Amino acid sequence: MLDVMYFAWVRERIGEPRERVETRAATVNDLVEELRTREERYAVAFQDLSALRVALDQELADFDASLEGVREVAFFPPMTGG
Amino acid sequence: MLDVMYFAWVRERIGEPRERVETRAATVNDLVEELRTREERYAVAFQDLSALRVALDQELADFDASLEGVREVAFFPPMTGG
Amino acid sequence: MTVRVQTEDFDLSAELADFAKGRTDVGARVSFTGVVRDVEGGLDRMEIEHYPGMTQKAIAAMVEQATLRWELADCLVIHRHGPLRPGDQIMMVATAAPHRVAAFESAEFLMDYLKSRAPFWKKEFGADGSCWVDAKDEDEDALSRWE
Amino acid sequence: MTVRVQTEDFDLSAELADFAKGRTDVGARVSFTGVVRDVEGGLDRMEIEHYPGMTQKAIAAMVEQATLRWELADCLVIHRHGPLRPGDQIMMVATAAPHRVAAFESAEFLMDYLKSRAPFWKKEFGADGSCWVDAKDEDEDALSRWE
Repeated sequence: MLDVMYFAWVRERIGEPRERVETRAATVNDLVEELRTREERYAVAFQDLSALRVALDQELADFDASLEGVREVAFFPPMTGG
Repeated sequence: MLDVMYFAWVRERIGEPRERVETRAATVNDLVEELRTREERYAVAFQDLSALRVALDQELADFDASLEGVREVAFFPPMTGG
Repeated sequence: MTVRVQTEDFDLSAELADFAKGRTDVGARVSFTGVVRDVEGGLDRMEIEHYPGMTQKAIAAMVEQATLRWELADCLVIHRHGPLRPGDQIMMVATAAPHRVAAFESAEFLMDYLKSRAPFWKKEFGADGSCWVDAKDEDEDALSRWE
Repeated sequence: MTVRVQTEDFDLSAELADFAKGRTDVGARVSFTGVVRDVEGGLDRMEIEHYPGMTQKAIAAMVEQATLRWELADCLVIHRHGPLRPGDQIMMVATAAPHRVAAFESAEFLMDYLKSRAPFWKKEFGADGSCWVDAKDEDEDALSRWE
């Protein structure tokens, strides 16, 4: 079980800020594939991964990173702080 | 007639902050030569020109600059503002 | 070293009044303040979303990096989230160091990382509707200076 | 654009409180404050001498150069002369610009020029007597960045 969080326009496309996801995905890419096939809104949100960033347990990570031991995954667009 | 001003350790070596100098020196270098031969304190102050800066009418200049039309000459060490 | 993430405004004057004051080993203090701009005159407000669990940690890690890289006497980062109007302060960074180069560079380093690596997202609301502010390539490029 | 050369202290907070405030075209404000350091613990005071007729003009010319080089909404330079104690403020620069890079770079440009081209000379007085502060090669070198 993973806590999956969405921010900014990813959150708007998915339609909710967070959800619990039952998955055996080994990597972030695997998780994205799983979500994409679920519902149209995921397919839309995850259409272009180059426009997305991912954090694992609140640390920036790559899409090929392993999900082993991870409890929280967050998807969001490139950050615009400052 | 020139107003000649001295700052920082140049002022301390010359012993006064400013004086009126009667001269026909064509350039700053000529003026320095003239002053050097006057008295020991000038020779000491102007010993090493690479350690000095000069301003003509309150603008930084080179030692080979012409004194034509100049009213105020200032000698001082490299500046330490900020 | 202080990091604050908050919705409330901050008083730059008050923050700087006591920042690294009275320390005789500090020769230079630099501050940066980011303000909401209304470039085309149509901006009603901006809303800044953030990732509560990650924001504070991410900024603290940047501050930690800065203290490893430069000799810093102190460092302060305040970043707001929530709704903001044109002219409102968004965030501030302050650095104090023995020398000016360290104070300037560390403040720029923090700004560059905050821009592209702190989990904030800006949405602008105007007469023509709303839109998320895109990250700029130049902001991403600015990070290469520190690598 | 404001330049002040004075013996009195200044209130950084008060100066910044109103600096370029309420302008919606200003996204970035940077301030730098220079403070008297007592590195080895033996400094009693510093005296800053300047060239009254030239100082204001020289600094104004630097500010002018900065406004030609960067898009600046405002710029403030205050530099003190006379006797100063460790921990006292020596000077400040503040810049306001649409973007952060212009605000940072113009403040650094002004600092680099003030260090080596504004007619100030510092003399330190301590337990071991007094001495004029030497100009540093690195400060002269810093100017090459802007040529």
